[in-house]
Formats: sequence, C-alpha cells, structure tokens
Amino acid sequence: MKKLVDVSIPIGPVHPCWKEPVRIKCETSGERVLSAEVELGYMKKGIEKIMRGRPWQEVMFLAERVCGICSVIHNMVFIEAMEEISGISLPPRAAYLRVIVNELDRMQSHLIANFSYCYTIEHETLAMYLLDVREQVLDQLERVTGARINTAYMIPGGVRFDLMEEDSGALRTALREIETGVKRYMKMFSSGPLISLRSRGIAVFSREDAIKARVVGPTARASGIPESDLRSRHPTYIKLGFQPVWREEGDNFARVMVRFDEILQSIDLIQKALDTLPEGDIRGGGICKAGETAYSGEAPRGELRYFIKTDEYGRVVDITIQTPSIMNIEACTHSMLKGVTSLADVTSTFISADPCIACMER
Amino acid sequence: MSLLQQIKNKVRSKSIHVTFVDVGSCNGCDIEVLACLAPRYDIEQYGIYVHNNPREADILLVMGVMTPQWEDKLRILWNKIPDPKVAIAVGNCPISGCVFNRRESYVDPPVSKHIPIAAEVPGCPPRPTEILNAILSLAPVVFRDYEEKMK
Amino acid sequence: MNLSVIWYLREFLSFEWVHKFLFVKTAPLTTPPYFRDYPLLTGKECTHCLACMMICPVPGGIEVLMTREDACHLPVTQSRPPGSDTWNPVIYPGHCIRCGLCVEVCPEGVLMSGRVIEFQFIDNTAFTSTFQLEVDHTLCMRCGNCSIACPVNKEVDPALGGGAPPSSMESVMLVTGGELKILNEDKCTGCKTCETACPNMAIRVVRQVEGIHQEDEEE
Amino acid sequence: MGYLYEKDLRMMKYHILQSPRHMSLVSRLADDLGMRVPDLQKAMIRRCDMAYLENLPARYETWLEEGDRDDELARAIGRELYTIYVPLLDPDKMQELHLKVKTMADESGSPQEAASAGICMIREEILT
Repeated sequence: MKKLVDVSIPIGPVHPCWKEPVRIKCETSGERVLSAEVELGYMKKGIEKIMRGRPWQEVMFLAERVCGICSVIHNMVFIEAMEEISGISLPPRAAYLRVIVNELDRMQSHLIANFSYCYTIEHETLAMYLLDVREQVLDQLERVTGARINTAYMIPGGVRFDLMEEDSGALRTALREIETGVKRYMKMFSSGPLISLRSRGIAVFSREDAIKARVVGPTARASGIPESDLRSRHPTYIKLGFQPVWREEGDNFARVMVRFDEILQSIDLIQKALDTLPEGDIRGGGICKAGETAYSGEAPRGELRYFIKTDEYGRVVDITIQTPSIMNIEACTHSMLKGVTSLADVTSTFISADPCIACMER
Repeated sequence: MSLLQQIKNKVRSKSIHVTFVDVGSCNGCDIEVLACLAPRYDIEQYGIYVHNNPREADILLVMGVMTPQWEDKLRILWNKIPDPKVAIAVGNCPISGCVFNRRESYVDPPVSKHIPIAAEVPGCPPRPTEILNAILSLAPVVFRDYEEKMK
Repeated sequence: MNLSVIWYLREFLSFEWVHKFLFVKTAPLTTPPYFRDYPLLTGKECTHCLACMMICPVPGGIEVLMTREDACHLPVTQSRPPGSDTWNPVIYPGHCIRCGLCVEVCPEGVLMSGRVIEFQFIDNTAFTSTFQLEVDHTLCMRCGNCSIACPVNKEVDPALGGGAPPSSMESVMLVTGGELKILNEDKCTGCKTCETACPNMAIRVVRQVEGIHQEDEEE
Repeated sequence: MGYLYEKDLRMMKYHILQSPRHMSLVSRLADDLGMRVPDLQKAMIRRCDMAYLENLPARYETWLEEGDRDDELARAIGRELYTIYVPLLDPDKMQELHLKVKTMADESGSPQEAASAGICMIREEILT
C-alpha cells in the first residue's frame, strides 16, 4: 500500500485486546485513521492441504480445528456437505439434536465475542459477567456432547450421542437461568451511558457499503441485511419457524446488540427444538461417495462455505473453506476503520466485527 | 537460607504473573485460558495475574503449532521475560503438533525446539482446571530458592 | 449519605468480611462425570483387532502394545491378574484429542471414557468399517511385496509368506499373469501392511466408516 | 537492529494464492487479461494486502452480481473489478483508461475492439 501520511501505527501481532496474533498497520493523520492494512500469516497451518486425500473420519476433526470458537458449525457444514454429495438422509431426531448443539455453540461464541468487546472498551465487570454466563452454556454443551470445545458430535447420517430425558430437563432449567442472566446484562449494556458513548455512532457501516464489501453474519445484520442469515434456508430451522433478527444502525453498538438478540433467539430455538424433539433413531448410516458440491451454513460469524470434491471412496480430493471472518475482517479493516476518529476506537471496532484469525487463515 | 530468600519464596508462590502467546493454535486453547479468568475458575484468587506484557511475566503459556512466521519472534519474546522464568505448553499442539503434524502442512512442532518448555498440559483443548493445576503445581517448585540455585 | 458511609465502613471492617475477602476461595472444581476424558481400560480382554488404531484421527494417539498390567501408564479400573503379558491399548496424552472414537469403535469394550459406552449401550449405536484396496496400475511394479507381507495371506496360504509361488486363490491379493489382482477384498482387515510394504505407494487401503444403529437381532 | 516485525511476506501471500479456488480465479482473470498466471500472481502479491488476497474469490463473486451493472463497456473492461473488488489499479488511472476506451468506442463504432484495446492498456498498467 502506498504511504499516504507520515504516521503509520502498527497494532499487534500480540496485543492485549485480541487473543490471536494479527497485525494491523494504520495510516493516520493525527488520530484519524485514513487507511489500514492487515498483515497475517501468524496462524497459517495449511489445513486445506492436509485435508486432501483423507476420509471423512479424519477431515471431520481437521474441520473442527479450523476454529476452536465455532467448532461445531465447521463440523456440521462439512458433514452436511458430505451428506449432500452422497445422498445420505438424516433421521429427524438427529437433525433436531444438531440444531440444539449448534445453537448452544452459537450462544457461547456470541458471548465470548461480546465479552471481548466489553473487555476492549474497558468495561471489565460486564465482561466477567458475560464470561460467567458462557461457562453455564459450556456446561450444557458438555452435558450434551461430552466435551467443552471440540465436540466431534456429528457424523454422516446422524449424531454420536442421544439426549437423555433427564439431560433435557437439566438443559431446560439451565436455559432459563441463562436467559435471565443474558437479559440482565443486555439491559446493562444497552442502558449504560458510558458504554453507549463508546459504542453508538462509531464506525458506522452503511447498508450499501455492507453489500459492496459482502459482509456476512451479525456484522451484516447490524447494517440491515436480514437475508444474510442462512439459517432461514436450512430445512430444520424452517420447521422451527426461524426469523432472523436485524438492526439498521450499523455501528459498534448495533453489532453487539444483534449478538445479544441472537443469544436470546438461540435459547428460544433450543426450547422449541426440545419441545418438538421427535422420537426415533439418531443414526441412519450411509457411505460417502464421489461428487462435488458447495455447501453453506450459518456460522456464529456468518456464512461458512465448503467447496468439496470427493473421489469414489469418499475421500476428499479438493477442498476450499470460505470462512465468514475472511469477509468480515477484510471489510472491517478496509472500510469500517477508515475514518475512525480515535485510535482507541480502532481496537474496539475491530473486535466488534468479531474477528477470528484462526478461521481466516486456516 | 537467608531471610531475604525466604521472603522471596513466599512472595513468589503467592504472586505469579502469567502471559500467553498464541503461535498458531485453533483458538480452542486460547479461550480455555480466557475461561480461567472467568468467575467460575477465578485464576486471580490464587495470586495468578494474567498480563499481556512479557516484560512483567514469570510464566509464559505457549499455545499453538509454531507457524513459520513465529520462528524468530517467539525467541525474541522469550528473551524479554525477566528471570526467573518458565514456559508451559498448553494443549496438544505445542507438544506434538496434534492433527496438524502431517506432511504438507506449514507447521513446525514441537515448540521445545525453539524455547525451553518446563511443563506440558496435554489435551485438545485442556480443561481450565488442568491449566490452573499445571500453573499452581509448577510455579512454587520452579521459583523456590531461585537465587540459591543460581549460585 | 453519611449513614450509608457508616454502613459501608461497618460492613467492610467486620471480621467476617475481611476474612472472606482475604481467605475464601471458590469451591474445588470437579470434573463432571459426563466429560469425555482420556480413555481408561475397563479390564476386558483386548483381542488385538486394532480397530482403535485404525479409526484414530491423530498421528500417534493410540497404540496397541504387549504390556504388563502395571506398565500401562493409565490407571486400570478393573484389574486382571497382575504380571501377565497382554495386548493393551496405550493412549498417549499430548497426541490424544479425547474424541472418544476408539471407545466407540472397540467391539470388546476394552476402553471407557465419560458416558460414551453407556450411551452406546442405550442407543445401540456402532461404527462399521469396510475396506477397499485401490491399486494404481501405472505405479505398480508387480513386485508382489504386498501379497507376501499381507498377514491375511500368510494365514490363508502360509507358503506364500515364505516367498513360494501361490497355491490357492483364497488370498487377498496376488500377482498373476503380470498384474496385481485383488481377489478377495472382503477379507482385508485394513491393517495397511501392504501400504507400508509397497516401495512405490501404488496400493492404498481405503477405510469407509459408517455410523449405524445396530439391528436388534445382532445383540 | 532493523524493524522487529517486518518480514518478507511474499511467501505467505503466495501460500494464500495456492488454494484451488484462488488458482481457478487467478487463471480466469489471467485469461481475461491475456497475461501469464505468474505475472498476475506477482502483481497481486505486490499490490494487495493479505486480507484482500484471502477474500479474492468472494469479492469476484460480488462483482459478478453487483459490479458495473449499468455500463456495458465498463463491465467488459472490468472498471470496478480492478479498482474496488480486486484492487490492482489506481481508481484515477482506471477512470482515465475508461474515458479513453469510451472515446475509442464512439469513434470506431465497435465496442468489442475498444474493450480489447482497453484490456491491453490495463494489462500494461498492471505489469508496470
């Protein structure tokens, strides 16, 4: 990038506000950011290269480890892509269980994103409250799947474990507690005068810009693009009567509030899924075959796409993963950061787009 | 043993400053270290304080598989930590490379090739309690009588 | 206002509060029973079928070794007579990612981890795997190393293992008529011995794993 | 001691361009521009930062849907493609080229010829 001014401020790669290494070089005039450039490569592991030539039972674990925060959706999208290629049908109970686990994962991902945002604007109390709620969500995830982060729950044609009756009871009680907690902290966030001073009207990202930059997920929905939520096209979510939440402001505040709203919505979806959980098998079986597909799913951060090509034995020949963070980080650094009036807002704006460098680089 | 040494031992066992560096993990171990800060685990009640500055730290938590970009930088970061210092490898990745340690990947595990690792916490990712236990059991042993040992 | 200051002072200077502030810690944290920890041995006999090694997604996560009971570094929940040499799966922490696939795939129930076995029993789920051999004829040199190394061939046709010409058509693969022929694919156990014996990477074993519900009559 | 964190990033950027989707995209763009793939890759590595490179396929898709909708000629030479979506050229320079192509099309009367001439100019501009 051409040097526009004399002050160039590097932020990162190790910075207190982001937990992953990434480096942003801001060109500033005074404190106003004129442009920003991203320097990556601190997390490049070459996962797509390792995935080639491996059967699903190995690629599944590699896909999970693309991103540790939203591991369930990577697993789900990969497995559903394989099912689409091989024409494997899914028992209805397994489909509902997938939704339950996926929504639990979305909740903990959004909670940690909002935790990071509160931490970045130095509201540590609220951040710690949110982290405490996240622990409760992780407990439930552990209860259903047996692991906290990398759950390895879904396999082609079903899920690995069933949901017991007593577990679903415990899950319901825990969800009610989580709901009261989240509602309380949401109110604290939306009514706090200092929080709104640091969040409202900062880094406004208009609808036109959002369409042009092709942002996805809560970042897009905060700018008024409700159709960016791919869950409204997923068959199981349609059965559950899913309606996307969205806002129009397009600033940091809206992005965080959309995530809060989606947590509440996820709680509703899980409760609905528990109420209408059909009886039956949880595994249908089925062998992976040859084929090629592009499959998308809605990750906590937005649209996640897998481009997969398999050979006749069900091994992956070619794979490309298009993660939501790619679009969001790119739009955030090149469009949102442009014109931010203070350097202190650079970190909070960057975090408000919920960046995940491990996703972005793979 | 001098009185000064005794005081130092006492203080060092009650006040441990930790910094963490991510050299290419999947984020799973990162957020488990973050979860240690949560009120549930509350790392600070044991006198462990998480810093982001290596110059103030005693313990370095290393996560990740060692990507090529980090090869020179991790050493620099390690040298910035004042003595006495200790590095702990959190998760499978810095120990063995975990699932990423295959042909054709860009990574270069284990981390012990680059900096001395005093303890390892296996798991993918390890539970926060496991990380806490590792720090708590390691720190008093390593920092005890540091000046005496140096003589 | 003044009253509240006094209230706070009285509160914070009370012995209980100071004691609590300085000494109280959160309750000791326990790992819940449903957590999928490193697999433990249940004490049942391992039949050396290597199914756990075959499904393990991590390089070097699990190995089946001839070990003494006490040499196994993970605790045994139910011990067999000590001192007897038996096949035992050994888990390597630092490689193992605690996915629990080895527990689920083991036909004998040698390993246990969290509630995996319990769930498997209730839901009646299992993994089956089929094996296929893929030969790249442009790379194959017809050396016959694979057919000599194959442990199934050795059992079916002991003479073949010694390098003698084949006597039966029961073996998994054979070099006949200047070409490597796969005769009985269904006999393959998926051990990948042929893959390691092949000097040219021409033969590959493909494992196709399927997660199923077991039929009732199989019980 | 030099800059602590400045490192040659060309290898890392090249790794990004190695994925199958990037490969197919780069070869398609190279076909459109009539230049060799390594040259285009080199130009991309020189002019884009890493976030742009990761995002190339998605940006190209957005251009197919959204970019240069109303102007046939601008779409033929990829006016917004090479400035906004795949930022290889300076917007001012592109504006100048576009005007040139437009006058050329008006004079000669065949937009195809003018567009191919414009693509030639863009190629020269990218290569320099």
